[in-house]
Amino acid sequence: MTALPHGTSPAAAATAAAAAAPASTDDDDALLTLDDVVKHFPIRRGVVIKSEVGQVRAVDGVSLTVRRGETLGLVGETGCGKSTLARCMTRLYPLTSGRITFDGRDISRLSPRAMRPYRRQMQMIFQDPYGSLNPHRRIGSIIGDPFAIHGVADGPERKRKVQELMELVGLNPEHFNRFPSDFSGGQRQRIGVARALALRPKLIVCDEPVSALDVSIQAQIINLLQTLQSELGLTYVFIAHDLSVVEHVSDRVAVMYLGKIVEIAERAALYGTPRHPYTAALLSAASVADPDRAAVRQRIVLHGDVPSPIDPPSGCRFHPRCPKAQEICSRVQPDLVPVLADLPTHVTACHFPMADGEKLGTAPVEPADDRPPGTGVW
Amino acid sequence: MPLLEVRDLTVSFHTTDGLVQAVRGVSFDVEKGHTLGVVGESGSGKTVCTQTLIGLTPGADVSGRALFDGQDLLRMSSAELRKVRGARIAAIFQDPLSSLHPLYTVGWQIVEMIRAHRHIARSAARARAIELLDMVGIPQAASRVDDYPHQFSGGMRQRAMIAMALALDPDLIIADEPTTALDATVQAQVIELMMKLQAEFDTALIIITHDMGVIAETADEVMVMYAGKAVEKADRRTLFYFPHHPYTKGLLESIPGSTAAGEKLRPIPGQPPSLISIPTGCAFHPRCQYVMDRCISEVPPLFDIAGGHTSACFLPTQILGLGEDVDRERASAAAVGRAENGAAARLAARATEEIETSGVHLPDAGALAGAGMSDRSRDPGTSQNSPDDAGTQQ
Amino acid sequence: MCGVFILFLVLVAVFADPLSHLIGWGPTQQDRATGTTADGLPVGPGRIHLLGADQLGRDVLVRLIYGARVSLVVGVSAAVAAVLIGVIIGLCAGFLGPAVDSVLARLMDVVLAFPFLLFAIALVTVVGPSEPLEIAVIAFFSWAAVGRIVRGQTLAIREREYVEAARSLGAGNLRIMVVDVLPNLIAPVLVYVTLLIPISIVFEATLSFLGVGIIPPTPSWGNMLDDAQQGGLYQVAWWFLTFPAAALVLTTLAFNLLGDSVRDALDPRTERLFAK
Amino acid sequence: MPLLSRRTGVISTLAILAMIAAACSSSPKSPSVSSSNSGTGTSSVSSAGGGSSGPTSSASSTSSAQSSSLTPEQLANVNASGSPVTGGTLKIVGNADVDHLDTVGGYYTTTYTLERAFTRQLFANPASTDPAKAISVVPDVATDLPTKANGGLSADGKTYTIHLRPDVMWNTSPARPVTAQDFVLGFKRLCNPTQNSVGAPGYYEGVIVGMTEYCDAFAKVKPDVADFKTFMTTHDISGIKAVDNSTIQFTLVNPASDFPNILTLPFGSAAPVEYLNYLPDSAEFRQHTISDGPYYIASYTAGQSYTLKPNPAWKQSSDPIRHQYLSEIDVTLGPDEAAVQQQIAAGTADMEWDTTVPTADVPQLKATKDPRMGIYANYDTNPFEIFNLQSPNNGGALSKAAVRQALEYAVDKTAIGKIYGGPNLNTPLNQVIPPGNVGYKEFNLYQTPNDAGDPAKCKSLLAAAGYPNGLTLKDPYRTSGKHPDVYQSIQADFAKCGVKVEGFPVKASDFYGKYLSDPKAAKQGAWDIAEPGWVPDWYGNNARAVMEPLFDGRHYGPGSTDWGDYNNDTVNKDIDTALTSTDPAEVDKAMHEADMQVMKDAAFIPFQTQSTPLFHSSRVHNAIELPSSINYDITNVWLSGS
Amino acid sequence: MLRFLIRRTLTGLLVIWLISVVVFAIFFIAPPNVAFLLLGKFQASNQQLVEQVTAQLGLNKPIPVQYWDFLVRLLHGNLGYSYYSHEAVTTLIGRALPVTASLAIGAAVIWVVSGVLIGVLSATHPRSIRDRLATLFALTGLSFPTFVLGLILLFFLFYKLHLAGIDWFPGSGYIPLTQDPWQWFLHLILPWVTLAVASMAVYVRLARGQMLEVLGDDYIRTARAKGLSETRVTFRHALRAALVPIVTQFGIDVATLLGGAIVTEQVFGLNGLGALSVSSVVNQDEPVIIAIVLLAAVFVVVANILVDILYAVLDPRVRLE
Repeated sequence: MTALPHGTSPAAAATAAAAAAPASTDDDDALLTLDDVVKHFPIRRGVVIKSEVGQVRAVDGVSLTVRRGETLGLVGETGCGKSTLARCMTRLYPLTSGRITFDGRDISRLSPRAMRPYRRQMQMIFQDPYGSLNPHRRIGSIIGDPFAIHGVADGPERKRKVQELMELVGLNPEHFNRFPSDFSGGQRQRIGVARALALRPKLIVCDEPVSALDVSIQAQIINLLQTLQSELGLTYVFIAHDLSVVEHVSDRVAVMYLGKIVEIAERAALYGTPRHPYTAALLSAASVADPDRAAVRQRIVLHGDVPSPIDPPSGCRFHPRCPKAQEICSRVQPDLVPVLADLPTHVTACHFPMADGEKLGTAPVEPADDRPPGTGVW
Repeated sequence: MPLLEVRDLTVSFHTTDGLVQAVRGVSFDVEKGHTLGVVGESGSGKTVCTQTLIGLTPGADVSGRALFDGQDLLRMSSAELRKVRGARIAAIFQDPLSSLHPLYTVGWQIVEMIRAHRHIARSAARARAIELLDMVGIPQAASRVDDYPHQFSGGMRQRAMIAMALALDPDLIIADEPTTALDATVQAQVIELMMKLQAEFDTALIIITHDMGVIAETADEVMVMYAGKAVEKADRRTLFYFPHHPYTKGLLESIPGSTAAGEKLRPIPGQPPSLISIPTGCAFHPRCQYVMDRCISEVPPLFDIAGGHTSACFLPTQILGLGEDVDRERASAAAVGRAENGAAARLAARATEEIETSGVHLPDAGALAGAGMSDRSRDPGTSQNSPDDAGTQQ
Repeated sequence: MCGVFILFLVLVAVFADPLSHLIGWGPTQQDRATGTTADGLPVGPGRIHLLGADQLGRDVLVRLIYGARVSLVVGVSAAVAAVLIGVIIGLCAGFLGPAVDSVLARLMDVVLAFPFLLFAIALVTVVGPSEPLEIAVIAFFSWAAVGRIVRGQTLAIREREYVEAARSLGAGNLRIMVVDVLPNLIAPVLVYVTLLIPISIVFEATLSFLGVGIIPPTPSWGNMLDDAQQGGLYQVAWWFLTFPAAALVLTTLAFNLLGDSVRDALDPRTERLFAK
Repeated sequence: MPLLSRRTGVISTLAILAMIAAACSSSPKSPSVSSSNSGTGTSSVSSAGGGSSGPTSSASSTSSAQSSSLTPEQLANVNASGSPVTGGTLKIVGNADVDHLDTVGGYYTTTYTLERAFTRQLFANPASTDPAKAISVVPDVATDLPTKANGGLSADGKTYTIHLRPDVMWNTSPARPVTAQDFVLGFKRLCNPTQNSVGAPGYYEGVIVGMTEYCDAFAKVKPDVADFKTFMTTHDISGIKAVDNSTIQFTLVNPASDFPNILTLPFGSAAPVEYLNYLPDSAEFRQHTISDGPYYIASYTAGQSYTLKPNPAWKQSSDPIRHQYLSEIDVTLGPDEAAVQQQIAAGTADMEWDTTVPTADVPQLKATKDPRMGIYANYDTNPFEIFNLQSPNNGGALSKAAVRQALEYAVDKTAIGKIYGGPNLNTPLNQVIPPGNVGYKEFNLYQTPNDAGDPAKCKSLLAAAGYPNGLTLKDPYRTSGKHPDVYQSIQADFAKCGVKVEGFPVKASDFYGKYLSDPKAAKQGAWDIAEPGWVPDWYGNNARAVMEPLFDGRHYGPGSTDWGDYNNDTVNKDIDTALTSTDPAEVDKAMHEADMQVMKDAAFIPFQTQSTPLFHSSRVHNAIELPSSINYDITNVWLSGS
Repeated sequence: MLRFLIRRTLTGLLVIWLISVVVFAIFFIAPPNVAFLLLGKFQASNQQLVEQVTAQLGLNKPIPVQYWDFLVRLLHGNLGYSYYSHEAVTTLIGRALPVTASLAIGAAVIWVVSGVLIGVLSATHPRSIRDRLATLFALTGLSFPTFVLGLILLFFLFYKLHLAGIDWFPGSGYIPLTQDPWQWFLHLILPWVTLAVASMAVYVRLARGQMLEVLGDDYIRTARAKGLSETRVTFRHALRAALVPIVTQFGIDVATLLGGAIVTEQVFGLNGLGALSVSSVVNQDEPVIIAIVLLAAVFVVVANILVDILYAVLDPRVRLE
């Protein structure tokens, strides 16, 4: 009842911002700041005039800051809203509400035209190495797209620049005229990386860049991204559902659950001492390629499935599945606040954050009988 | 006698692009109640290998032997095989949504399975279906039995698949990437359930996956496949801690967060080969750091490393495990192996050159070694061979 | 095989004049002395008229040759026109968002709900037949089917990541439509054109057959068949039915085969272009 | 001065668009129609010798051949051998339904075939194998033909007094006699202002005193049953009087020698008072027809079938021309020409309804002398070329007789004949008036070898007329049946003469409405030449049905059938003579004179007169063709066993 | 569901309304000379009568007014009267409908059953001889214009057989089912085949394509893994799934049958809706044309709604909203 419509109350947000990521606009350190970003997809029904009968609350009040030069990892399970959040960050989706500040400027309401200069500075790398490259175009032209769109370079100059980029990401520049189908998944992802790099952006949002790749190839791309970051001073938002990949690449990690961020911390802190029960459960569920560790670790098995974002649970959205849930959890939505006063960079949204070394039992509640999202007509 | 004894299984397909050699002489055993993990990257032939056993690869040229409980599955008539399928060997597939018929209720599909093999009344079969769904943890099974697959969540669908697989108390379950499509938390649930039920019913299990994590948690024995061949077989711990084959080693070192990996991942360079044009000799040789002359011309047999541990690599059998020291051992052994020959040396030189031209800016040469190579395994139909590729792949 | 036939057909159509000169009869030349019997029945295949004559004593072979011209011109131009309109409208409907889409989709619904043959006859009857009108009518009733399919594909392509990628690079709608969406439509469009050509040829022949198509004495295969069935003439003059029918069927078959192989080559997924 | 025409309800074989053909042929004035309709050979035509209205056939005297002998086909076809048998069901099969079942509107030949069985008129054409007799006028309900001699016709030739047979009965229950009042009602109904009265009043307005006024008044009545009934029961036509129950008197505006002919048309049928309860030819009317003929309509499903049963009220003694041999007549509609032919040939049906023998089948049937086929002269001129004399195109070239005369030489009449089945089915014609019509006399002002045209002569004459470079002529043609073939043939002929014909297809309704009968279109040069046709509504004494409508230029205006706006005082004078003279010879002479004049002026290029091939099963006996319906007279047919 | 029906009905009405506007627009381009056709050449010279008839038919009013009158009448369920037969348009259509329905239903049964069966058999053995034959058959069938096929069937199966003394197939005509079922059947065989072949070919292709696609789906593998017989896999599992798009297509095809029926009815002399529509077009019998065009459009719209409903019935994943 006390929760404001879109999650974090202004006061809490201010606290969080002050603590976790010092105020956005005047902080040189912050490249991208999200303030209470909300993205709802309306569900319309109607006979002639369509009225909105509901919303998919894909992103429901997210605030975070991406610092220059860092890699912010964003993890969460299918349908938690992380990809939507990525598209909000890059303004591919119009925001329902909230504010996005990029490099000191509010870009949250810019028109597509006004957005164009900023597009040069923020790029995306997509998940599907097959879907993200137009199969009917030559890769030279795909990688040259940014130049063409922004009228940066023409003719031989563009070709030279494209070939430089190809070399940079480890592609043979002579393959300029080939089609994407001539390349393997890993190589295509390199093409995607080259395209994203073309205009020397400050920020690259990587949406599950390696999840479609085989393990050995995945490692190649991760290494490439890391090398490029250190060479070119890039800032990454790295989205993945694979916790070990995120752990490997990120400086800080944010965990999302059902349209909200439940925890943000430095990598070591998050993986070492998760404070949110969901984070803990997620970490414990991740498979470990080590038989001995796998044998000894204690897995917190969550029951039930992620509820529908159309009608998310009241209070803390995790409460129906949370082993620690109490009465208050179903009523009051917790704010994203530091757990320990002395560690302001570790924030979590939980009424009962986990203490050091605390072990979670199995869930006390019966498995929720929720229908999965995505079956409705929307 | 093992429950399933597969010998020299070879499967190939004729396609318009040429002969696809999906499985090339694979042998393995599955003991009653045991779990065999089959691991490999896409296109390694692991799925074809197991689906051939139960006759799900129509149009394939198959040879070899697959004794199941003393009967050769590969020689059975289709009617005989049908009696085995489902009843004695059940299967679970990767994507539970697409593996369940979207237009029939979950219950109907389980009932159909039961009634295909047992002459029992529809009502009895339905009762059994509810019981099974309940057993795999579907809440309110009695009402959910009439739901359609799309009304189930991903985890529940896979539970339903498991219920269906268990319906007739089979001797063997083949689980093909059973958790790949699931989220981490759900994956954990499903694996837990499978392990629990396997123990309960004493069922033998073949788990096929590309995820070393799943293997680490489930398998008793592990078989690593590459380009249609089993390159290494061992029990679980041996494979993870004392791998012999450079491919197994590469696989383990590629995993972020694995014990083997330090700050930097050590990926295997290059791309898996196309099953239409498999490299000569050891199929892994173009990507292998320790390639020797004979690797190019000679197919390495499965060498016995130690009790039940076999590996198809010419490297000395005593070189096992991960880590800097072992790497050095492998490198020097390889250097000896290619000492007097030019071919491997030239290959090595080429690889270095490739690294230098394409990776100037990048210290990690290994990551880019394969950059110039074109991968045909994904799109055999559209691949265009470039001179470079021919060169690197020989 | 079918390509050879179509090439042959094109050559025949292009060189109709010299060919008819070679054969010795003009397309509208009435051989009253030897082309018909005293009772006015056409004379069958023989030395004078290789494939026989029609009811006015005109040479069936020569008329077939000129008929190929009409069929190809009408078939190809109607198909191309229909595909052009269909692609443009389908592309706009699929890409420019729900408002544009609902208007254009409704438009396609309306066109598709027309009993088109009846309507075509009505229109031609009212306006008066002519070749351009025929092409226009065929194109008008064909574009919507193409438009609907293009719209569907555009809607799918719109969701592809490479379109998102282009947006994230700052590309505008027009650029995305032209650079990213259109090339994906080339393959299906090529297929539609090859499949629409035989449909248009048959449509043309049907209109001519119903007497609302090409104006006599210009020969078209539909006209010839119409002549053949008048008064049951074909029953005593089989060549009069057989040859134009064979030309028509072989041509549509050749185009269908061509379309089929183009589709197999470019677009393995089969999609219905037409109800009929 | 309207006349009427009819449709020969023939539909082409397998006519895709059979209905198009139907529509075209139903276009008002006749014939020009149906593709497979065709003419018989010269022999039969010459034997016809032209009918005439009077007892003496003046026309026959002018015909080139006097012989009344019939061709073998015709004789064989009648199948009159043996004595009549009573009973049996005559199965008639055809394609389409009648235009109107009501005699006020029925205009198709098919309608006449049917109406012959259940309606009766004052006079009629008898069924006869003698063509001259077949178009002669004999009493039907009337007791005698009125003449001055028997007092039926007044001295001034304007008043006809006609006595009715006493024992002609309606099949009402109880049966009651047909009275003079019933005939008066029949004429009143002709004026009804619904569109169901097709062309009918035209033959009576302007001829019978008071008819025009009656029709004008009727036209203002609201078209519903009650108002019609009130009007017809309270208003009378001054020129038609029921003197008593069995005597009717007509007063004419001017003497009209063809008045008895006009009265043979079904429009002049008697109508029982019950008909006042229905709108003319409404669906209810069609279900409630009342018969005074030998058969009545026992059941009728529109567009599908008729069943006719013998009328118990009918007495042979009352009917000099009809018989009641059959126990039932079934009409089944739907099959097309080819199927009809097949069914009759197979013996599963007996007679055609609205179709004829498919043209393509005629040569073979004729070659084998199949006794079931007969070929009958139509006495028509169909098609022909008409010139738009007002056309401003080509510098008004068509207004010059010399130009038209040149073009007379261009047409290959043999070629057009072939389109209609060759000499079996038609005969080249070189004058306006075809055989069987008053004034017919063969002559040829523009002879060409074998009637095949003489392009060279045409060309030279055209050059002499001042058009050495030829002309370009607009030719609207209808798209159904043989019309396109005729147009193409003409186009080829004229091309040889250096004249370019630009044809354009037009709708049936537009052919006359927008072109031929629209003076504005004519003046603007929307057309130059056209190929309509003409089937007279009756034969014999019929100046009113041929020469007057086609060439009397005094009434030129919208809807006129003097399509080309031909106007010649000589011709007009001849027409007046023919319409009023009571001397058949004078009528004949005047018409021939007019014919000569029109041909001299080359206002018209005649092509041919056609014949129709009919077919019946071998069960059918006494199959006598009626020229008015171009079909066998079902009231004279009898069936042999089985 | 109800909402869906209401919405679809409303949009359907919109489509139908647009079509009626277009039909009227055509007459606006070239108003028919109906009075002339009705009255004949001679009466047409009688201006008074022409005006009278024109007024009776309401043709003297501006087209928009005529359209309005039409709409008003339509709302009273009155489709008007034919200019020619003066029968109610509903009567005319009622008479023609059984013929077209007989033709269409029979043809549809033939083409769906045989088309789908052939398609299924050919898909279960891709690239086999029978698959190739089926494909060839399909393409050939597709290439036969309806009228050509009709004429050829008539020529060989009616005319040539008839000459040979065999009368298996009547050449044309229609015998009502109620009158003589056997004759009804005989008279319709050739028209059915004529109308069915092209569509059958399409269904062979469609069914084959769908089956090939479905047979590659994972759940078919599951069905086989369950140990089901191949017949059951093919028909119970694969065909069931492949049927959904086929049914959708069928709805569209049935709706557009009128086009094919026009030609077939003409070739075989059947007096159905096709023949009625053509004759009224030629006669410019406006009330009949409009009624038929609208009827056809209603049919299309209704068929589309039915298809959507059927789609939802066949596929539980689809919800009608």
